[in-house]
Amino acid sequence: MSEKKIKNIFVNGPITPAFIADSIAKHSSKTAIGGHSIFMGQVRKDEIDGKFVAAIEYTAYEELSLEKMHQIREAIFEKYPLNCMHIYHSLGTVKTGEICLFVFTSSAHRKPAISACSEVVDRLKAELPIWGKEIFEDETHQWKENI
Amino acid sequence: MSEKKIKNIFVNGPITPAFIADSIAKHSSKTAIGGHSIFMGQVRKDEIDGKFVAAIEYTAYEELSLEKMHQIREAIFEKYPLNCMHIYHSLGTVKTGEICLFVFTSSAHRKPAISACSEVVDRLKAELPIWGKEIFEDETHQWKENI
Amino acid sequence: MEIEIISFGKISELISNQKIDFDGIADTDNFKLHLEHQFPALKSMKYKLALNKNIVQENTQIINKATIAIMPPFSGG
Amino acid sequence: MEIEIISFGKISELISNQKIDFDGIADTDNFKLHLEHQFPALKSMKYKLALNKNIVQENTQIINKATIAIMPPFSGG
Repeated sequence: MSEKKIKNIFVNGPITPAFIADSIAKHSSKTAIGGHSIFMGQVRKDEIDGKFVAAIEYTAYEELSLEKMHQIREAIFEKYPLNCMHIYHSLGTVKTGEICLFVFTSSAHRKPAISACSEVVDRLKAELPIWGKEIFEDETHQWKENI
Repeated sequence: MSEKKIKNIFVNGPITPAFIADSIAKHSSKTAIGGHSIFMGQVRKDEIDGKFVAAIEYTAYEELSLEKMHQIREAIFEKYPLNCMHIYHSLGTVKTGEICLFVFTSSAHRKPAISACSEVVDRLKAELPIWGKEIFEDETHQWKENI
Repeated sequence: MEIEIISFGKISELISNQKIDFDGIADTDNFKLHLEHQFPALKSMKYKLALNKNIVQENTQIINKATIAIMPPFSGG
Repeated sequence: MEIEIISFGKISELISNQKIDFDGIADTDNFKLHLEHQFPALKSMKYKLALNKNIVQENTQIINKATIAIMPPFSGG
Protein backbone atom coordinates (compact mmCIF):
# COMPACT_ATOMS: atom_id res chain seq x y z
CA MET A 1 0.00 0.00 0.00
CA SER A 2 1.32 3.45 -0.84
CA GLU A 3 1.59 6.21 1.73
CA LYS A 4 -0.64 8.53 -0.24
CA LYS A 5 -3.84 9.56 1.39
CA ILE A 6 -6.97 7.76 0.25
CA LYS A 7 -9.38 10.22 -1.37
CA ASN A 8 -13.12 10.08 -0.95
CA ILE A 9 -15.08 9.67 -4.18
CA PHE A 10 -18.60 9.51 -2.78
CA VAL A 11 -21.12 12.32 -2.86
CA ASN A 12 -24.65 12.18 -1.51
CA GLY A 13 -27.27 12.36 -4.22
CA PRO A 14 -26.73 13.48 -7.81
CA ILE A 15 -23.64 15.21 -9.17
CA THR A 16 -24.79 18.60 -10.43
CA PRO A 17 -23.69 20.43 -13.59
CA ALA A 18 -22.62 23.31 -11.33
CA PHE A 19 -20.28 20.99 -9.43
CA ILE A 20 -18.79 19.81 -12.73
CA ALA A 21 -18.37 23.38 -13.98
CA ASP A 22 -16.62 24.29 -10.76
CA SER A 23 -14.30 21.33 -11.15
CA ILE A 24 -13.47 22.36 -14.74
CA ALA A 25 -12.91 26.00 -13.73
CA LYS A 26 -10.38 24.99 -11.09
CA HIS A 27 -8.09 23.75 -13.86
CA SER A 28 -7.60 27.11 -15.56
CA SER A 29 -4.56 27.78 -13.36
CA LYS A 30 -3.00 24.45 -14.42
CA THR A 31 -1.46 25.75 -17.60
CA ALA A 32 0.53 22.61 -18.41
CA ILE A 33 -2.75 20.90 -19.29
CA GLY A 34 -3.74 20.73 -22.97
CA GLY A 35 -6.60 18.22 -22.91
CA HIS A 36 -9.36 17.18 -20.53
CA SER A 37 -11.46 14.06 -20.86
CA ILE A 38 -14.71 13.65 -18.94
CA PHE A 39 -17.11 10.76 -18.60
CA MET A 40 -20.47 11.20 -16.92
CA GLY A 41 -22.94 8.45 -16.13
CA GLN A 42 -26.60 9.50 -16.25
CA VAL A 43 -29.56 7.52 -14.88
CA ARG A 44 -31.67 6.20 -17.76
CA LYS A 45 -35.43 5.95 -17.67
CA ASP A 46 -35.32 2.31 -18.75
CA GLU A 47 -38.56 0.44 -19.32
CA ILE A 48 -38.68 -3.03 -17.77
CA ASP A 49 -41.85 -5.10 -18.10
CA GLY A 50 -43.89 -1.99 -18.76
CA LYS A 51 -42.58 -0.08 -15.77
CA PHE A 52 -40.24 2.91 -15.93
CA VAL A 53 -37.19 3.49 -13.78
CA ALA A 54 -37.70 6.65 -11.71
CA ALA A 55 -34.39 6.63 -9.84
CA ILE A 56 -31.41 4.53 -8.84
CA GLU A 57 -30.47 4.21 -5.19
CA TYR A 58 -26.76 3.58 -4.77
CA THR A 59 -25.10 1.84 -1.87
CA ALA A 60 -21.47 0.83 -1.56
CA TYR A 61 -19.04 -1.04 0.60
CA GLU A 62 -17.41 2.32 1.06
CA GLU A 63 -14.10 1.44 2.69
CA LEU A 64 -13.35 -1.31 0.19
CA SER A 65 -14.45 0.91 -2.71
CA LEU A 66 -12.12 3.69 -1.65
CA GLU A 67 -9.22 1.31 -1.25
CA LYS A 68 -9.87 -0.24 -4.67
CA MET A 69 -10.24 3.19 -6.24
CA HIS A 70 -6.95 4.21 -4.67
CA GLN A 71 -5.23 1.20 -6.28
CA ILE A 72 -6.81 1.95 -9.65
CA ARG A 73 -5.79 5.59 -9.38
CA GLU A 74 -2.17 4.68 -8.68
CA ALA A 75 -2.09 2.16 -11.54
CA ILE A 76 -3.52 4.71 -13.97
CA PHE A 77 -1.08 7.44 -12.90
CA GLU A 78 1.72 4.92 -13.40
CA LYS A 79 0.49 4.01 -16.87
CA TYR A 80 -0.38 7.44 -18.31
CA PRO A 81 1.33 10.85 -18.05
CA LEU A 82 -1.61 12.61 -16.38
CA ASN A 83 -1.71 15.99 -14.72
CA CYS A 84 -4.95 15.37 -12.83
CA MET A 85 -7.60 12.76 -12.14
CA HIS A 86 -10.87 13.37 -10.29
CA ILE A 87 -13.56 10.78 -9.65
CA TYR A 88 -16.98 11.17 -8.03
CA HIS A 89 -19.75 8.62 -7.58
CA SER A 90 -23.16 9.17 -6.07
CA LEU A 91 -24.57 7.39 -3.05
CA GLY A 92 -28.28 7.44 -2.22
CA THR A 93 -30.99 8.43 -4.65
CA VAL A 94 -30.26 9.73 -8.14
CA LYS A 95 -33.31 10.40 -10.33
CA THR A 96 -33.55 9.67 -14.05
CA GLY A 97 -31.73 12.30 -16.05
CA GLU A 98 -29.40 13.10 -13.16
CA ILE A 99 -25.68 12.35 -13.09
CA CYS A 100 -24.33 9.57 -10.84
CA LEU A 101 -20.72 9.28 -12.02
CA PHE A 102 -18.14 11.89 -12.99
CA VAL A 103 -14.63 10.91 -14.11
CA PHE A 104 -12.27 13.73 -15.13
CA THR A 105 -8.71 13.27 -16.40
CA SER A 106 -6.26 15.84 -17.76
CA SER A 107 -2.92 15.68 -19.55
CA ALA A 108 -0.60 17.84 -21.66
CA HIS A 109 -1.73 16.12 -24.87
CA ARG A 110 -5.11 14.60 -25.49
CA LYS A 111 -4.46 10.88 -25.86
CA PRO A 112 -3.42 9.98 -22.31
CA ALA A 113 -6.39 11.87 -20.83
CA ILE A 114 -8.83 10.11 -23.18
CA SER A 115 -7.39 6.61 -22.66
CA ALA A 116 -7.09 7.03 -18.90
CA CYS A 117 -10.67 8.29 -18.56
CA SER A 118 -12.08 5.35 -20.47
CA GLU A 119 -9.98 2.85 -18.54
CA VAL A 120 -10.94 4.33 -15.17
CA VAL A 121 -14.64 4.03 -16.04
CA ASP A 122 -14.23 0.39 -17.12
CA ARG A 123 -12.27 -0.56 -14.02
CA LEU A 124 -14.53 1.37 -11.66
CA LYS A 125 -17.62 -0.41 -12.97
CA ALA A 126 -15.97 -3.83 -12.77
CA GLU A 127 -14.02 -3.53 -9.53
CA LEU A 128 -15.76 -1.17 -7.10
CA PRO A 129 -18.25 -2.74 -4.69
CA ILE A 130 -21.12 -0.39 -5.49
CA TRP A 131 -24.72 -1.43 -6.10
CA GLY A 132 -27.55 0.32 -7.86
CA LYS A 133 -31.17 -0.40 -6.97
CA GLU A 134 -33.52 0.64 -9.75
CA ILE A 135 -36.63 2.19 -8.23
CA PHE A 136 -39.65 2.11 -10.51
CA GLU A 137 -42.37 4.73 -10.67
CA ASP A 138 -44.67 2.42 -8.65
CA GLU A 139 -41.98 2.17 -5.92
CA THR A 140 -41.16 -1.45 -6.63
CA HIS A 141 -37.52 -2.10 -7.37
CA GLN A 142 -34.96 -4.38 -8.95
CA TRP A 143 -31.21 -4.57 -8.50
CA LYS A 144 -29.26 -3.24 -11.42
CA GLU A 145 -26.72 -5.42 -13.15
CA ASN A 146 -23.84 -4.04 -15.19
CA ILE A 147 -23.66 -5.77 -18.55
CA MET B 1 -24.81 16.52 -49.52
CA SER B 2 -27.56 15.80 -47.04
CA GLU B 3 -30.51 18.11 -46.56
CA LYS B 4 -29.78 18.62 -42.89
CA LYS B 5 -28.98 22.12 -41.81
CA ILE B 6 -25.33 22.94 -41.25
CA LYS B 7 -24.71 23.84 -37.61
CA ASN B 8 -22.33 26.53 -36.49
CA ILE B 9 -19.52 25.35 -34.22
CA PHE B 10 -17.63 28.61 -33.75
CA VAL B 11 -17.78 30.78 -30.66
CA ASN B 12 -15.90 34.02 -30.15
CA GLY B 13 -13.23 33.76 -27.48
CA PRO B 14 -12.91 31.04 -24.84
CA ILE B 15 -15.55 28.43 -24.02
CA THR B 16 -16.50 28.98 -20.39
CA PRO B 17 -17.17 26.34 -17.70
CA ALA B 18 -20.63 27.94 -17.28
CA PHE B 19 -21.40 27.31 -20.96
CA ILE B 20 -20.33 23.68 -20.54
CA ALA B 21 -22.43 23.28 -17.39
CA ASP B 22 -25.42 24.68 -19.22
CA SER B 23 -24.87 22.26 -22.07
CA ILE B 24 -24.69 19.34 -19.62
CA ALA B 25 -27.80 20.49 -17.73
CA LYS B 26 -29.84 20.57 -20.95
CA HIS B 27 -29.47 16.79 -21.20
CA SER B 28 -31.30 15.96 -17.98
CA SER B 29 -34.57 15.76 -19.90
CA LYS B 30 -33.04 13.25 -22.35
CA THR B 31 -33.66 10.22 -20.22
CA ALA B 32 -32.62 7.65 -22.82
CA ILE B 33 -29.01 8.76 -22.31
CA GLY B 34 -26.82 6.69 -19.99
CA GLY B 35 -23.35 8.02 -20.75
CA HIS B 36 -21.79 11.31 -21.76
CA SER B 37 -18.26 11.76 -23.04
CA ILE B 38 -16.61 15.18 -23.16
CA PHE B 39 -13.32 16.34 -24.53
CA MET B 40 -12.03 19.85 -23.85
CA GLY B 41 -8.93 21.42 -25.33
CA GLN B 42 -7.18 23.94 -23.09
CA VAL B 43 -4.48 26.41 -24.15
CA ARG B 44 -1.12 25.39 -22.69
CA LYS B 45 1.48 27.85 -21.44
CA ASP B 46 4.19 26.20 -23.55
CA GLU B 47 7.75 27.47 -23.33
CA ILE B 48 9.47 27.92 -26.69
CA ASP B 49 13.02 29.28 -26.79
CA GLY B 50 12.61 30.81 -23.36
CA LYS B 51 9.32 32.54 -24.15
CA PHE B 52 5.93 31.55 -22.78
CA VAL B 53 2.70 31.27 -24.74
CA ALA B 54 0.19 33.81 -23.39
CA ALA B 55 -2.70 33.03 -25.76
CA ILE B 56 -3.67 31.39 -29.01
CA GLU B 57 -5.50 33.38 -31.65
CA TYR B 58 -7.69 31.15 -33.79
CA THR B 59 -8.78 31.82 -37.34
CA ALA B 60 -10.62 29.48 -39.67
CA TYR B 61 -11.85 29.08 -43.19
CA GLU B 62 -15.27 29.11 -41.62
CA GLU B 63 -17.50 27.97 -44.47
CA LEU B 64 -15.25 25.05 -45.37
CA SER B 65 -14.82 24.12 -41.70
CA LEU B 66 -18.58 23.98 -41.15
CA GLU B 67 -19.10 21.89 -44.25
CA LYS B 68 -16.32 19.47 -43.22
CA MET B 69 -17.71 19.31 -39.69
CA HIS B 70 -21.13 18.54 -41.10
CA GLN B 71 -19.68 15.62 -43.06
CA ILE B 72 -17.81 14.32 -40.01
CA ARG B 73 -20.96 14.65 -37.89
CA GLU B 74 -23.00 12.63 -40.36
CA ALA B 75 -20.32 9.94 -40.62
CA ILE B 76 -20.09 9.64 -36.83
CA PHE B 77 -23.87 9.44 -36.39
CA GLU B 78 -23.88 6.71 -39.04
CA LYS B 79 -21.13 4.77 -37.28
CA TYR B 80 -22.23 5.02 -33.63
CA PRO B 81 -25.67 4.86 -31.93
CA LEU B 82 -25.52 8.35 -30.46
CA ASN B 83 -28.29 10.37 -28.87
CA CYS B 84 -26.48 13.71 -29.11
CA MET B 85 -23.34 15.36 -30.39
CA HIS B 86 -22.29 18.95 -29.70
CA ILE B 87 -19.11 20.59 -30.92
CA TYR B 88 -17.75 24.06 -30.20
CA HIS B 89 -14.46 25.64 -31.26
CA SER B 90 -13.16 29.08 -30.36
CA LEU B 91 -12.25 31.80 -32.82
CA GLY B 92 -10.17 34.83 -31.80
CA THR B 93 -8.10 35.01 -28.67
CA VAL B 94 -8.06 32.27 -26.03
CA LYS B 95 -5.64 32.77 -23.14
CA THR B 96 -3.56 30.06 -21.50
CA GLY B 97 -5.69 27.98 -19.14
CA GLU B 98 -8.85 28.78 -21.08
CA ILE B 99 -10.84 26.27 -23.14
CA CYS B 100 -10.79 26.43 -26.94
CA LEU B 101 -12.53 23.17 -27.91
CA PHE B 102 -15.54 21.36 -26.45
CA VAL B 103 -16.77 18.06 -27.89
CA PHE B 104 -19.74 16.40 -26.18
CA THR B 105 -21.28 13.07 -27.20
CA SER B 106 -24.02 11.05 -25.51
CA SER B 107 -25.42 7.54 -25.92
CA ALA B 108 -27.51 4.98 -24.05
CA HIS B 109 -24.43 2.98 -23.07
CA ARG B 110 -20.98 4.39 -22.53
CA LYS B 111 -18.84 2.89 -25.29
CA PRO B 112 -20.34 4.62 -28.35
CA ALA B 113 -20.18 8.03 -26.65
CA ILE B 114 -16.53 7.52 -25.67
CA SER B 115 -15.40 6.20 -29.08
CA ALA B 116 -17.33 8.85 -31.00
CA CYS B 117 -15.94 11.69 -28.87
CA SER B 118 -12.37 10.57 -29.39
CA GLU B 119 -12.88 10.08 -33.13
CA VAL B 120 -14.51 13.49 -33.57
CA VAL B 121 -11.56 15.17 -31.85
CA ASP B 122 -9.05 13.34 -34.07
CA ARG B 123 -10.93 14.13 -37.26
CA LEU B 124 -11.62 17.74 -36.31
CA LYS B 125 -7.92 18.39 -35.67
CA ALA B 126 -6.86 16.73 -38.93
CA GLU B 127 -9.60 17.89 -41.28
CA LEU B 128 -10.93 21.30 -40.24
CA PRO B 129 -9.22 24.34 -41.78
CA ILE B 130 -8.54 26.11 -38.49
CA TRP B 131 -5.27 27.76 -37.52
CA GLY B 132 -3.85 28.70 -34.14
CA LYS B 133 -1.36 31.53 -33.77
CA GLU B 134 0.57 31.24 -30.52
CA ILE B 135 1.03 34.69 -29.04
CA PHE B 136 3.95 34.98 -26.64
CA GLU B 137 4.10 37.17 -23.58
CA ASP B 138 6.32 39.65 -25.50
CA GLU B 139 3.66 39.85 -28.25
CA THR B 140 5.76 38.01 -30.83
CA HIS B 141 4.06 34.95 -32.31
CA GLN B 142 4.48 31.66 -34.08
CA TRP B 143 1.96 29.54 -35.95
CA LYS B 144 0.94 26.41 -34.08
CA GLU B 145 1.36 23.04 -35.72
CA ASN B 146 -0.62 20.00 -34.68
CA ILE B 147 1.71 17.08 -34.12
CA MET C 1 -15.20 -17.97 16.93
CA GLU C 2 -17.00 -14.72 16.17
CA ILE C 3 -17.61 -13.58 12.63
CA GLU C 4 -19.29 -10.34 11.57
CA ILE C 5 -21.33 -10.71 8.41
CA ILE C 6 -22.20 -7.72 6.27
CA SER C 7 -24.17 -8.04 3.08
CA PHE C 8 -24.85 -5.75 0.14
CA GLY C 9 -27.18 -5.19 -2.79
CA LYS C 10 -29.69 -7.90 -3.56
CA ILE C 11 -28.14 -10.17 -0.94
CA SER C 12 -28.86 -7.64 1.82
CA GLU C 13 -32.53 -8.48 1.31
CA LEU C 14 -31.80 -12.12 2.08
CA ILE C 15 -29.15 -11.95 4.77
CA SER C 16 -29.07 -9.12 7.25
CA ASN C 17 -25.92 -7.83 8.90
CA GLN C 18 -25.21 -9.95 11.95
CA LYS C 19 -22.60 -11.30 14.28
CA ILE C 20 -22.46 -15.06 14.35
CA ASP C 21 -20.61 -17.21 16.75
CA PHE C 22 -19.57 -20.63 15.67
CA ASP C 23 -16.76 -23.07 15.59
CA GLY C 24 -15.58 -25.37 12.92
CA ILE C 25 -15.44 -22.69 10.21
CA ALA C 26 -11.78 -22.60 9.43
CA ASP C 27 -11.71 -21.00 6.03
CA THR C 28 -13.78 -19.17 3.42
CA ASP C 29 -14.74 -22.34 1.46
CA ASN C 30 -16.12 -23.71 4.67
CA PHE C 31 -17.92 -20.46 5.37
CA LYS C 32 -19.61 -20.58 1.95
CA LEU C 33 -20.85 -24.13 2.57
CA HIS C 34 -22.26 -23.05 5.90
CA LEU C 35 -23.84 -19.95 4.41
CA GLU C 36 -25.47 -21.75 1.48
CA HIS C 37 -26.78 -24.37 3.84
CA GLN C 38 -28.38 -21.69 6.00
CA PHE C 39 -29.59 -19.60 3.02
CA PRO C 40 -30.32 -22.05 0.17
CA ALA C 41 -31.38 -19.17 -2.13
CA LEU C 42 -27.71 -18.11 -2.25
CA LYS C 43 -26.80 -21.23 -4.21
CA SER C 44 -28.35 -19.82 -7.35
CA MET C 45 -26.87 -16.34 -6.90
CA LYS C 46 -23.52 -15.01 -7.98
CA TYR C 47 -21.56 -13.46 -5.15
CA LYS C 48 -18.07 -12.74 -3.88
CA LEU C 49 -16.76 -12.57 -0.36
CA ALA C 50 -14.46 -9.98 1.14
CA LEU C 51 -12.58 -11.05 4.25
CA ASN C 52 -11.49 -8.07 6.35
CA LYS C 53 -11.82 -5.82 3.30
CA ASN C 54 -9.85 -8.07 0.99
CA ILE C 55 -11.75 -9.64 -1.86
CA VAL C 56 -11.43 -13.40 -1.53
CA GLN C 57 -9.80 -14.81 -4.67
CA GLU C 58 -8.94 -18.27 -3.29
CA ASN C 59 -9.74 -20.20 -0.15
CA THR C 60 -8.46 -18.22 2.82
CA GLN C 61 -8.15 -18.99 6.50
CA ILE C 62 -10.60 -17.18 8.77
CA ILE C 63 -9.37 -15.91 12.10
CA ASN C 64 -11.45 -14.86 15.09
CA LYS C 65 -13.26 -11.47 14.90
CA ALA C 66 -13.21 -11.50 11.13
CA THR C 67 -15.57 -9.38 9.07
CA ILE C 68 -16.91 -11.09 5.99
CA ALA C 69 -18.79 -9.15 3.34
CA ILE C 70 -21.15 -10.97 1.00
CA MET C 71 -21.32 -9.10 -2.27
CA PRO C 72 -23.46 -9.71 -5.37
CA PRO C 73 -22.10 -8.54 -8.77
CA PHE C 74 -21.17 -4.86 -8.68
CA SER C 75 -23.35 -2.38 -10.51
CA GLY C 76 -21.84 1.03 -9.89
CA GLY C 77 -21.38 3.75 -12.48
CA MET D 1 -9.75 34.99 -66.24
CA GLU D 2 -10.38 36.28 -62.74
CA ILE D 3 -9.35 34.31 -59.68
CA GLU D 4 -9.92 35.32 -56.08
CA ILE D 5 -7.13 34.23 -53.77
CA ILE D 6 -7.66 33.88 -50.03
CA SER D 7 -4.91 32.73 -47.70
CA PHE D 8 -4.79 31.52 -44.12
CA GLY D 9 -2.50 31.00 -41.15
CA LYS D 10 1.21 31.46 -41.74
CA ILE D 11 0.63 31.90 -45.47
CA SER D 12 -1.62 34.91 -44.89
CA GLU D 13 1.54 36.73 -43.77
CA LEU D 14 3.13 36.05 -47.17
CA ILE D 15 0.22 36.36 -49.58
CA SER D 16 -2.63 38.73 -48.90
CA ASN D 17 -6.17 38.19 -50.13
CA GLN D 18 -6.44 39.51 -53.66
CA LYS D 19 -8.19 39.22 -56.97
CA ILE D 20 -5.87 38.39 -59.81
CA ASP D 21 -6.60 38.52 -63.45
CA PHE D 22 -4.66 36.32 -65.77
CA ASP D 23 -4.87 33.94 -68.61
CA GLY D 24 -3.15 30.69 -69.27
CA ILE D 25 -3.94 29.21 -65.84
CA ALA D 26 -6.08 26.30 -66.78
CA ASP D 27 -5.84 24.09 -63.71
CA THR D 28 -4.65 23.91 -60.11
CA ASP D 29 -1.22 22.43 -60.96
CA ASN D 30 -0.68 25.39 -63.22
CA PHE D 31 -1.88 27.74 -60.52
CA LYS D 32 0.66 26.29 -58.06
CA LEU D 33 3.51 26.81 -60.51
CA HIS D 34 2.46 30.39 -61.02
CA LEU D 35 2.06 30.96 -57.30
CA GLU D 36 5.42 29.48 -56.34
CA HIS D 37 7.07 31.52 -59.08
CA GLN D 38 5.55 34.68 -57.68
CA PHE D 39 6.14 33.72 -54.02
CA PRO D 40 9.30 31.57 -53.93
CA ALA D 41 9.04 31.17 -50.14
CA LEU D 42 5.98 28.97 -50.75
CA LYS D 43 8.17 26.26 -52.29
CA SER D 44 9.50 25.25 -48.89
CA MET D 45 6.11 25.38 -47.18
CA LYS D 46 3.45 22.71 -46.88
CA TYR D 47 0.09 23.86 -48.11
CA LYS D 48 -3.17 22.69 -49.65
CA LEU D 49 -5.51 24.45 -52.01
CA ALA D 50 -9.27 24.62 -51.85
CA LEU D 51 -11.01 25.47 -55.10
CA ASN D 52 -14.47 26.93 -54.53
CA LYS D 53 -14.56 25.40 -51.03
CA ASN D 54 -13.48 21.94 -52.17
CA ILE D 55 -10.10 20.76 -50.97
CA VAL D 56 -8.01 19.99 -54.05
CA GLN D 57 -6.95 16.35 -53.99
CA GLU D 58 -5.82 16.07 -57.61
CA ASN D 59 -5.25 18.47 -60.47
CA THR D 60 -8.54 20.25 -61.19
CA GLN D 61 -9.66 22.58 -63.92
CA ILE D 62 -10.12 26.21 -62.89
CA ILE D 63 -13.02 28.14 -64.30
CA ASN D 64 -13.48 31.90 -64.38
CA LYS D 65 -14.44 33.65 -61.10
CA ALA D 66 -13.00 30.82 -59.03
CA THR D 67 -12.03 31.30 -55.40
CA ILE D 68 -8.85 29.53 -54.41
CA ALA D 69 -7.84 29.20 -50.77
CA ILE D 70 -4.19 28.62 -49.89
CA MET D 71 -4.02 26.74 -46.61
CA PRO D 72 -1.02 25.71 -44.49
CA PRO D 73 -1.35 22.60 -42.26
CA PHE D 74 -4.37 22.85 -39.96
CA SER D 75 -3.84 23.45 -36.27
CA GLY D 76 -7.26 23.67 -34.69
CA GLY D 77 -8.32 22.06 -31.44
